[in-house]
This record gives sequence, structure tokens and C-alpha cells, in this order.
Amino acid sequence: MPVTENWKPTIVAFCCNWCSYAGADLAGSSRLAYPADVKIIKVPCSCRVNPMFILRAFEKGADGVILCGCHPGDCHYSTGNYYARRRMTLLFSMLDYLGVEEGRTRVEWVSAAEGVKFSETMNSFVEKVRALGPNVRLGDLRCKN
Amino acid sequence: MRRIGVFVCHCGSNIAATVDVKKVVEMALQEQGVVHAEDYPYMCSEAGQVRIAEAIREHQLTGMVVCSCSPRMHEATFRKCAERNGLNPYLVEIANIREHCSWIHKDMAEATEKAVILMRAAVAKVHLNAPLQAGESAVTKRALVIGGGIAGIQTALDIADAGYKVDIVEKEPSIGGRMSQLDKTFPTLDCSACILTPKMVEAASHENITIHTWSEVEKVSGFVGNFTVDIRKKARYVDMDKCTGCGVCQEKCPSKKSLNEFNRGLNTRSAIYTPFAQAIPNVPVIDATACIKLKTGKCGICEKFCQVGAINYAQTDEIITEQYGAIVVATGFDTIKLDKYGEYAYGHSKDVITSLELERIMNAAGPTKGHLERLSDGKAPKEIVFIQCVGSRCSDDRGKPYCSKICCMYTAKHAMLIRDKYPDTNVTVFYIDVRTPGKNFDEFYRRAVEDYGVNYIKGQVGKVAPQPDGSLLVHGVDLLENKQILKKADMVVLATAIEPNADVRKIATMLTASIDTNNFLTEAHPKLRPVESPTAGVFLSGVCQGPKDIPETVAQAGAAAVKVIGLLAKDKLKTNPCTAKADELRCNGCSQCANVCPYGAISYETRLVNDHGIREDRRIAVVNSALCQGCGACTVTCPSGAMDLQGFSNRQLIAEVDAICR
Amino acid sequence: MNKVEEIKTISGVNPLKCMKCGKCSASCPSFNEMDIKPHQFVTYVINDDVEALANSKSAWKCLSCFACIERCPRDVKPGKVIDAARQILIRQRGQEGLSADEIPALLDEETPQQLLMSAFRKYRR
Amino acid sequence: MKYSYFPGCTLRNKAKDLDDYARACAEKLGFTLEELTDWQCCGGVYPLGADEIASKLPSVRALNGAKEKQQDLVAVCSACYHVLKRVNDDMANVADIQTRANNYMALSEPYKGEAKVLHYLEVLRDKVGFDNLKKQVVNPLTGRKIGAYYGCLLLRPGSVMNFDDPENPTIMEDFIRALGAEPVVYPYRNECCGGYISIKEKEHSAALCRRITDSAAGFQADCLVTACPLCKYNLENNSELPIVYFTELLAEALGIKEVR
Amino acid sequence: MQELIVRAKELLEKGEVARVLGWKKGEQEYDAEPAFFETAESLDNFVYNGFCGANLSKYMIEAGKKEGKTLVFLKPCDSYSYNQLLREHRVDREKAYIIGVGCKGKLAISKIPFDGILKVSGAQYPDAQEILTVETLYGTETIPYKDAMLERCHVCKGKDHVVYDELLGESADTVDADRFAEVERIEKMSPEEKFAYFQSELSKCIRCNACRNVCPACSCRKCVFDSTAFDSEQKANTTSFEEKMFHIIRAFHVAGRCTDCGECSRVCPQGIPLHLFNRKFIKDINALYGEYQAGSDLECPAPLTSFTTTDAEPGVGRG
Repeated sequence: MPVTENWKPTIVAFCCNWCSYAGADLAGSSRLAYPADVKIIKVPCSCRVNPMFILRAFEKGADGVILCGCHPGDCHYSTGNYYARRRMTLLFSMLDYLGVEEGRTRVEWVSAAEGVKFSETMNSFVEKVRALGPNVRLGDLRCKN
Repeated sequence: MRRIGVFVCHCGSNIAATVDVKKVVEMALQEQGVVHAEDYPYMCSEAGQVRIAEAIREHQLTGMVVCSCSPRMHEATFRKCAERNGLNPYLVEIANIREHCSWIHKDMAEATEKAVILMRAAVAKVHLNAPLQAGESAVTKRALVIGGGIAGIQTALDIADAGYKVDIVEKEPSIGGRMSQLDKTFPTLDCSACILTPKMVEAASHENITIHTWSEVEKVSGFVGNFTVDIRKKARYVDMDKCTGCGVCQEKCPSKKSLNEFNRGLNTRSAIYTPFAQAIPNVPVIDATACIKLKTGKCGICEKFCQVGAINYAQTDEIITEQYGAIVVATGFDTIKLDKYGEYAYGHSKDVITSLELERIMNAAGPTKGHLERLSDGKAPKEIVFIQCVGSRCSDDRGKPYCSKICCMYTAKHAMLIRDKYPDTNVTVFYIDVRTPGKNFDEFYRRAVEDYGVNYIKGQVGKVAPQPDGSLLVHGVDLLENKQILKKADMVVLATAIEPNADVRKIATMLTASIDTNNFLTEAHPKLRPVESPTAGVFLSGVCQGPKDIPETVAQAGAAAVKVIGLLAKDKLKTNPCTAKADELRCNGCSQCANVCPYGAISYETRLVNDHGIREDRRIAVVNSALCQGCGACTVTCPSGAMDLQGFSNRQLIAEVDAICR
Repeated sequence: MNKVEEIKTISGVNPLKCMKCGKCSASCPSFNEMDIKPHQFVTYVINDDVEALANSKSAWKCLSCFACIERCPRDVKPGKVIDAARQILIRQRGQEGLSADEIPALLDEETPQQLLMSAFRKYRR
Repeated sequence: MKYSYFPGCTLRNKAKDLDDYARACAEKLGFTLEELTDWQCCGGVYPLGADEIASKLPSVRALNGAKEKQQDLVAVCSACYHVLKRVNDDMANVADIQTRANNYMALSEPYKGEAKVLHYLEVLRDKVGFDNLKKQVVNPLTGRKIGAYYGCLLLRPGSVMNFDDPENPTIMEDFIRALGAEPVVYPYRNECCGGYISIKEKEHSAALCRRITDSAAGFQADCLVTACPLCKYNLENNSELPIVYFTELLAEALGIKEVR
Repeated sequence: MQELIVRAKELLEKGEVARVLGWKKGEQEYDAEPAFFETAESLDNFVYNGFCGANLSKYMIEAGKKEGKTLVFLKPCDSYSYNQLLREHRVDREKAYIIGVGCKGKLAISKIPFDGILKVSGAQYPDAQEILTVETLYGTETIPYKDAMLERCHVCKGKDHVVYDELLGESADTVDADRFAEVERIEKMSPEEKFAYFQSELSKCIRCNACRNVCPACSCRKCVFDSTAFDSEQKANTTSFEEKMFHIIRAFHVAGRCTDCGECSRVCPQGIPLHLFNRKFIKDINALYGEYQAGSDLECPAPLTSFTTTDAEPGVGRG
């Protein structure tokens, strides 16, 4: 696909309120830069993220979707991220199965203290999505001829 | 259609230097439903809030978006401002254009573009926000303190003095913690036991304090104001009510080979023991792994000698369940294991010891009865070398990246005490930096140098080589002289890094309190909320939050107590109205949501439903909003979308997604 | 690439991680043979003073025993910096630490090949 | 059990003992060392520079040879072991070295650190087992007090070598104990003998060696055991204490020393 | 078949059940379709043969709302679906009388490769033949029974019923293929090939909703694709979100609940192998969280509403 040099990916990052959103805040107050392509949506817990939101984002033009939550075992609601982990494991496996490039989805556990990890995660994720170029597959899974 | 106002904060130059705030205002006015938009240097200021109030009135706003710092900073401020001015606080959304935008991006065009998108997402969400009313929940007026060291004792005393009941859970047989192991304390050199024991006694005799020693927290459920905690009271095999603490059992016990934990394993103790003379309660425990009777069924000597019949080999662990409104973590610290520091010959030579072991050696109740002697041959050491920063300030995998904070001061203390009591013993300290911020701290260190002649050498030690004659050859460096130093010593003391108690991870998990990469508990805000955990109702006291000395620990313990008292003083707490809710017309009654609810907040009832004219009895999910904490796990298990989360509804989140991807 | 950058690249070391504790120098078996000491190597790189490093005899004194690398609490690996300085020297013509002519006189009956090999690697390109 | 074997240049002549005993003892203990057909000298020292490739290629060739035979690669000489293991670590973990080395090598399948490098002592400890070895000893070295001399190369850097605790190793002591002798622990067993410096600066090396042997003698060792020909050369030139290869000691205990 | 009718009449006449849920003849024998029978006489139209592939369990949701008990005939695989519905409180066990019927594999008319089919004989239960005789406009043809069987019968879960009140009729083992072979084949493709494959399959979809309507797991009172729960605008638009993601979301919604009954693929008028989505999830669940068969058990935790602390991380298995 033709990718212009100035092409910027659209990245949606779902962050749980208790760990990862706070980790993103810490990245901010520590001035740890990551690309402006990343837009964060706050959710109470990673388990609030419905696979439909992720598919929706892709369908509406997102090039990458990342979900960040508390580390397993550290969920504010005790168990939320464990459910999220299973859901996302299956969803990502399905997306791989459909031939959607694997670099477009990711789950990362980022604690409130991990500003550095948040920034590093976003940098590496964006880099990967940029390398893949614009997402057309999920937006175009059902081409009507 | 909502009438939405957008308020863009400059945050001085924090936002405005990187984000073109005027442009954000201009773009906001083009959004559907936005009837007013303005920017202001400090929206959170009094004057900023007045402007918001005026805009709400003038434009009859039914929703508002503040583009500012993180909602974790000022969401509450702006929601209160809205509420005061007649707008439901849950019709306010924050677009985080500082932490998530201006502070991490350098290019103004790029940052402005992102700020506009974040604003749009917030506007899109507000369109779908519903006015919500916070509920209320009762507060259990009792606090739990986990850990009975100086931090836990002080917190408990302060809470108890304010008139609230408080329980201390301590896993060891006695309260007292690390401080009870110390000999003297810096910078005053007063005796640790002399200042600690009265507090222990006060805690034990306080009418509002219940102490559970030899006990551990097993399970925690509930939430702020309403925690339910299971406490395992480990079998003591001694009846607390009957025992008089006479100590005969310990003298008579034939199993005396167990390492004495209180003396850091430097000597041994009996199988039935109290850790130290001033133990509270002064009731021994039987170490089941060492007791001959419990292991083989034969012996029973302690039972025979106990005149009051307090020994009970049949005791078992007991689980008690208690209710608390607040929980304080005061689990303290331990020194790190030194098995990865073979170059210092710890474990290889008995005369290489940690500072905490030296505390026990210097203490009159310690393994050498307070005489400074080598553990290898009992001789008095004439040359002692202290090595600083053993395992602290390390970025490798052997040690800890942080400064343990207390070592510089206790080393100065040890050096001074030794020089004072044994003037013919030379003391050398190898240091990297001497860190003495604190009242009278640097003066204290200087006294060690100037008045006591302690030899401080700037430079680290590379190796400690035990010699055939029993001495230790210390290979160090003097960086100021630029010389390698070979120093023969009789004893080497390692200022070993401290780390949070190993149990803290387990406890943090039970409390869902967050923990950092070094296993220190995270505070809600590093500057402004240093004694609160981000988990409501959980507070932090002492070294579990970060390295600190005794005065700091006591100060923090008091601060944590004040926070607890402030919580317990309330009769009711406002509850989060962002709870789950089932739509009876869509609900299948399939029970999947209840399976994932961590709070047991979902039940089912059969209800007559009128579904577009069809009237039938249906099994419908019902959420108990007092129990629901709003995680949203249920919403995703619900295939029909009947279960939704107020404040973070499916449609709201999809609107945000759409706005970002637009 | 300037020499400082070259040293950083060859060694893969970030000298800014050093906290100046001196454990490398305390551990170094060649400390007394060196004019610039192991902990100073790191500082010289920070200060862009590669000239002094190049003129120092220390690069030829390091035994590559890795004691400093093993014990460094900051993961700075001073030994790698010293080796990089040596590399820069031997990559320049005429800067070898050992010439081929010298060798026969240095050998004895028992000299193992290993010694010859390692000396060649260390002293020459 | 069969292993690929990398004898190294010194074991071909000056350290023939080290080699011969190693092979003979292997057979006795039930494993076989199959010498790689086209091995080249490891170079004696590991090239530390991140940009050095050519000097690593002989090791890569040997490693790939073992990989193709699906065998672990065994070395006896400390230096060979050190170089092979570190190059292998680079090939597994350093993308740049992996790519560039493979570009030179042009193998049918790129080498990515798949082979496992073992020291002969590790085979004894982890595959044969010291308990098992003890049972096969026919001439227990009872009454002998032996100091293990590890030197640098077996142990450091610990994060890559993973051979034993780099500051407090025990493998040679356990080995000595298995042979019926009494190990002597002395603090300089992991300090440097001077290594290659002895070619030019004999006094410097001598001082280091004397510190080592004096310490061992002080703790009553009557001989030192080593795995490195260069260590042996340096120590022998500067000490009254006998210095022996560990394989020779092993052969003696297994009763095959005279077989040669 | 006769014994089923006899037993059904008996239960109806005794008043033990108010109605019978079974299959009735269509115009052709191979047109059998689900039907309720309220009277003994109407049972004359009852049929049970190789073409009775339809899974009746989903009809029990509506049957449960009616007065009195319903007699339902469930094949072994249908009983899993019923059990899953029972677990989800969608059917009332008290209002069902379940006769587990034997199964020797069910046929797909689409698998009989002859034009102008008039009549198929040899598919009559209980004595189904190994060879089917097919009368067509152009003459008589034969085809082995196995060759005309539904895909799902080749990978049958087994011929044991997991829920029933009584059993009637005999079964025969029909397994001769690996259930996950096709999924594995796709997994091994390059991303480009996978995408091309699914794009070509899914592009055939006409959104007739037959798959959803037949699926026993798709029994929501109000399907998200018909509601405003997730999106308010853009209904019935071929480029809308639901259009593109319908099959993925549907598969996710039934993940951990789908018994792999294969009805979706059986009814798809476009012949899209829809079961390959469900089976991918089943395969992953089995591999990652332990073997799990939806509907086999009422109690054991379901894979998506349970967890272990050591579960695989998302993206496991990715290069």
C-alpha cells in the first residue's frame, strides 16, 4: 500500500483508571515522550474493554489498538485483568487467524509506578504500527463486490 | 441535544507553551452541541471557577468539558464546581491535555492536533453522559493495622486515642518489630528498648486496642468503610489466658537448637520461646517444627513444668473474621539476602556481619551479651571495617536501585559507640557518599569523625579476603588519594540494603493496593497524598512505603492515623455512582455476569416484564449498587449489551472511539 | 564518528551510569600499574578526553579479568571502556603494543599457544 | 551420551595431558567426546568490542558444527569455554552480531545461538553427577588437600557464563570432594593470574601468582588444580606448589592415569 | 421412526406432555424441518431420518413459555446445546420431556452432487443404508451415505446424550476426520493468505441472519445487532460496523458457549464455513485453558468467566 512519508497512524490506547492511566500520567509528569498518535481512553478496568470497542476502532480507521491494565495479581478489582487477559488472548488469536497483522494489537500491563514502561511501550507499539502502514484489512474484511 | 461548554486551561505555560489553546477553543466551537468555549490561564483557580459558574448560568449548560490536567488531579474540583452551580457533577468530563499531551510532546502543531482530538472525544462522551447521584454507605468504626512494629504501634495508639477501636495483626509472637532488635538509636544514642517498650505496653493496655500476635491476614474483601478481613491466628500451643509468662517452660525445653530469629540466627533458642524479654504479650509460642512433642508425640516436658496448665498441644490455627472501616499497612522491612555478594565473604567468614547483626552483638540481650567480640573466636576485634551501600544504589540484578537511607547514620552510630566503649579499636568506614540530611544528622556524623576519630575513606571495597591467620584482608580504594588500600581487619560490617518485608506483595494483592517494582507500596500521590494508597481506605505507615528512619516512621504513622480517624469520623461515605445496571428488556437472565462479579453484587429475580406489549415473567439480573464497585467485568460478558456501566457505558466509550478515529 | 562516540560504540557502555564508587579500582589487579585508574577511565570518556586515554599506558595493563565488570554495581563495565580504548589504539597503524620481532625472545619452552594467541589479540590488530 | 568436542590449540601440544586425560576419563565415565572436524583456534580471548565480527567467526563455526550434529559442545580449556560461550550468547541475543556473522558465514540455515556450550566440569556435575562420579573412583585421593584455582575465564562475567557463583564458586570443590580429597577454600581462587600479560611483564604476573599460591599454601593446600593451560603456566613459573590439570586429577582417581 | 411416533402418541394421550417437538415431512423427504405437534393425528407427519439435522434445542426456549410439558427429541449433539441453554437458565427442565434419539450421522442435501434430485432413499431411520440411492430427473445415481454427511458428523462429539429422560433408537459412530484439521490448515497460512481466504468467504454473506436465527447460543432476547446498545446511528447500512464485524463478534459472543453443533454452517445459504470461527475459539480454549466442551456439564467453570493466575498472555504464539 502506498504510505506517504507524513502518514501518521491513529492509535487508541485503553487504559485502566487505577494503574495504567496513572502510569500514563506519571510518564507525562516525568516528561517521557511518546508519539502524539496515541490517544488514551480511560476505562475503570481492563475488563471493561469489550472486544467490540477494539473492532469498532479498527473499523473506524484506527491503525493500532493497545490495552493497558494493572499487572496480573494487582488489579484494583482483584480479578478484572484476568478476565481481560483471556478475552484479549482469544480476540487477538482470532485476529491473527483472520490475517490481521499481529502488530496492530497489544496488551501490556503497566502499573501506576511504571511511567517509563508506559512511554517505552507506546514508543515501541507506535513504531511497529508505523512499520505496518495504514490498516486496511479490518476496515475491509467484507468487501462487497 | 446537550448544551456543552468547553473550558481550556493554560495551566500557566504547562499546557499553553505546547498546545495552542486558542485553536482548541476555536475547534471546540465547531463541535456539535458546544455552545460555549473559552480558555483561561488557571481554570482550577478561584477566578477560573467563577468563569465556569458564569458560563453555566449564561449558556444554560447541560454538560461541560474541561481540557486541563489529569482527571486524577482536578476532576473532583471541576465536578464540585459544576454541582455548586446546578449542573450534575457527572455531566463533567476532563480532557487530559497536560500529562497526556503538552508534557510529552514538543511540536506545537502536533500537540494541538492531539489536544483537539482529546477534546472531541470528551465532548462526544458528554453528549451521552447521564446525571448520576452518588449513593451512601455506612462506615465500620474500627481500623486494622497490619504489622506491629513502631509504625503499626504508633498508628494504632493515635487512632485508639481518638476513640476508635483498632486491631493490630502481627505475624511474630510479639509486637515490637525491627526497632525492638536495635540497641541504640541515632542521633541521640538513646536505648531503643527504653523508648519502644513503654509504647508497646501502652498499646497492650489500651482499651481500644486489640493485639493479635502470631497472626496473619488471610483474606480481605469489601471496600472503603466496609472491609471484611479473615485473620489466621496461628496455633500458639499456649493458652494466652492461663500463661503467667514465668519462663520455666523455656528453661526446661530440651529442644534448644533452633536458630534464634530475633538474634538474626547468631545463636539458638528453645522450641518454646518468647523472642525477647520485653515481649508483648509475654506468652511464649511453640515452634512446631522444632518441638519434640509435636513432632514425635514424646516429651511434654513444658506441659509438666507449667504450673498453670497453659500448654495445649492440641491447639490448631483459628480463623477469625472481623469488619473494618480502614486498613493501615505497616509491614516494615528486612535486610536483603547477601548470597549474591560472595566478594564480601559473608557466610564464608563468621566475622563478616551485617549491621543488624552488629546491633544484636552490641545489645546486652544479644548473643554475646553486649560484648563486642568476633563470632569466630570470641576475641575482641581491634580493627573494624564498615562497608557502605552493600546492595543499595545498584542497577544490576544483585542489589536494589534505591538508597536505603538509614545506613549512613547507623554506621556513624556504630562507629561512635565502638570508639566510645573500646577506644583501642580502630574503625574504618568505606563510603561512596555520606548522606545525612536530617535534624542533627550531619553534626552526628561529624562527631564520629572529629571527636571519635573514625576513619572515613571515600571508596568502595572490591573484596574481603579471609586470611589463614583468621584476619580479613579488605581490598578497597581511596578515591581521594587515588590509591588502592589493603586493610587488615578483625571484623567487617556490611551496611546491607533494606527491602520491604517479603509478605508485602501478598498483602498488597489482598488489598488490591498497588506496589512498585521494588515492592514498596505506592502512595496515592508522591507529594500530596504520601500516606494513602491509591486504593480507598488503605493507608501506609513506615518502611513499607519507602526507606525511612524512626522519627520519619513515627511521623508517617501519625499522619496515617489522622487519615484513618478522618475516615472513621464519617457516618456515611458517598459511593461511586458509576455502577453497573441491567436493562430488563435486553437481559437474558443467563447468569454469566454474576460469574465474573468480584463483589457478588449481581443477583437475579423473576419479574413481570412488558416487552413492547408482550408481558411475561423473566429472569432478570439485578445489581446491588452498594456492593458494585464499577469495574465493568459484567458488561463484557453480556452478549446482548443488557448490562452496562453508568459513566462508562458502551455507547459513551464507542463515542470516544469514534471521535478519536474520526 | 569522534573518538568518544567510538569508545561508546565499541564498548557499548554508558559512562553516565557511573556513580563513582570506585569498586572497579578496588578490585583491579593492575591498579598499581596504571597511570589512569579504572574508575577514571569512565570520567575521561565523560569529559571527552580521549587524547589522555590514548597516551596512557593503562590500556596495555588491563588483564581483561572482568573483576570490575562483575562487581560494578551500576552495570557500567569499566573493563569494556578500557578495552575499547585499546581497540582504538591497535586499529591505528604502528600503535601495536607488541611487535612481531619482539616475540621470539619472550618465549620459553613451556609457553602455551594460548599465551601467544591471547597476547596477539590483546596487543595487536 | 555423545558431545561435540572443541579441544583448542593448546591442548594439541603443550597441554596434551589436559586433552588425553579428558578423553580417557570421558570413556571411562560413559560419555564420548567427538572432536569437531574443522575447528579453528578460538583466539584465546573474547573480543570485547561490540563491532568485532571476524574474530568471532571461528567460534561461530564450531558452534554451528555442534548444532548440526545436534550435540552440546564441550570444551576443557577455560579460555575456549569462555570464548565459545560468550560468542554463543552474542549469537543468541545481539541482533547486530547475529546478522553480520551470518552474512559472513553464509550457512544453509542461519546460526542463532542454538548450540549449548558446556565445560567438561559441567558435564561431570550436571550430566554424570558428582555422586555418581564418586562411585566410580578407584583411587580416592584421600588425605590430599587440594585448592581449586578457577581464575577469571570460567566464572566471569557471571551473567553470561552462568557457570557457577562468580564470587563464591563450588563446582571444583565439589569435584575435589568427589575424588576423595579435601578441598581447600582460599580467597584468591577467582583472582587473575595475569593472563596474557606474562608474555611481556613477567613481574606483574608473578606478583599476582604469588598472592594466589601464598594464600592457598597458607590455607594448607598441597597442590592447586586448574582447567587453564595459561593459568597453569603462569602459576607454575611462580610457585613451589604443584599445579595440575583437573583432568589429570580425575584420571588418577579413576585409576587410568598410566593408560595415556 | 415408528417407535418414536408410538412413544410420542402414548405420552400425548396420557397427558404427560402437552405437545411434541420434532421434525415433519416437507415436500420431499430431504426437506424435513422442525415442527410442534399438538395432537396424536398430526404426528402422522412426524419424520425422523438422515435429513433431520436440525437442532431442536433452541425451540425449547419458546416451548418453555407455553402451558404444560413439551416432549422434545434430541440427538446426541443437540443435547449439548440443550444443556448449555439449561446452564444459562434459558430453558425450563421441568417443562421438558426429553427423548434422546439415536443418530447415525445426518445428511446435507448440498453434498449430494447431482442435478434434479427427486428422491433420496436409504436415509430412512432406523435402517439407514450404507449407500444412498438418488433418483434424479436424469436417472438414478448412488452415493455412499458417508460422502453426503454433514461436516459436523465426520467430527462428531460422540453418540452419548448429556441430558434425557429416556433414550430411543440406535446410533453409529461416524467420526473419520480431525475436528481441528481445517483450522490448523488456515493457521498455517501466511497472513495474506488467511486474509484473502476469509475475505472471499465473508464477502459472500448476505446478512440473512440464518446463522444467528438457528444458533442455540444466539438466543438473546434482543440481539446487539438489532439494538442501539452499542451504536445509535447507521442501521441497515452495508458499510456499518455490524456488517463488517458481524461474524467475528457473533463468534466472540458464543465463545465458550458454542457446543460446535454446526447449525450455522448447515443453514448458511451461501455455504460459508461459519463453524471455522467458532472452532478456532474452541481450539484455542482447549489449548490454553484445558479441554472444554460447552454443554457437557452444568457446573464446571466456563472458560471466559473463569481464569487462572498463570494464564497465557495475549499474543501468545505470535512470532
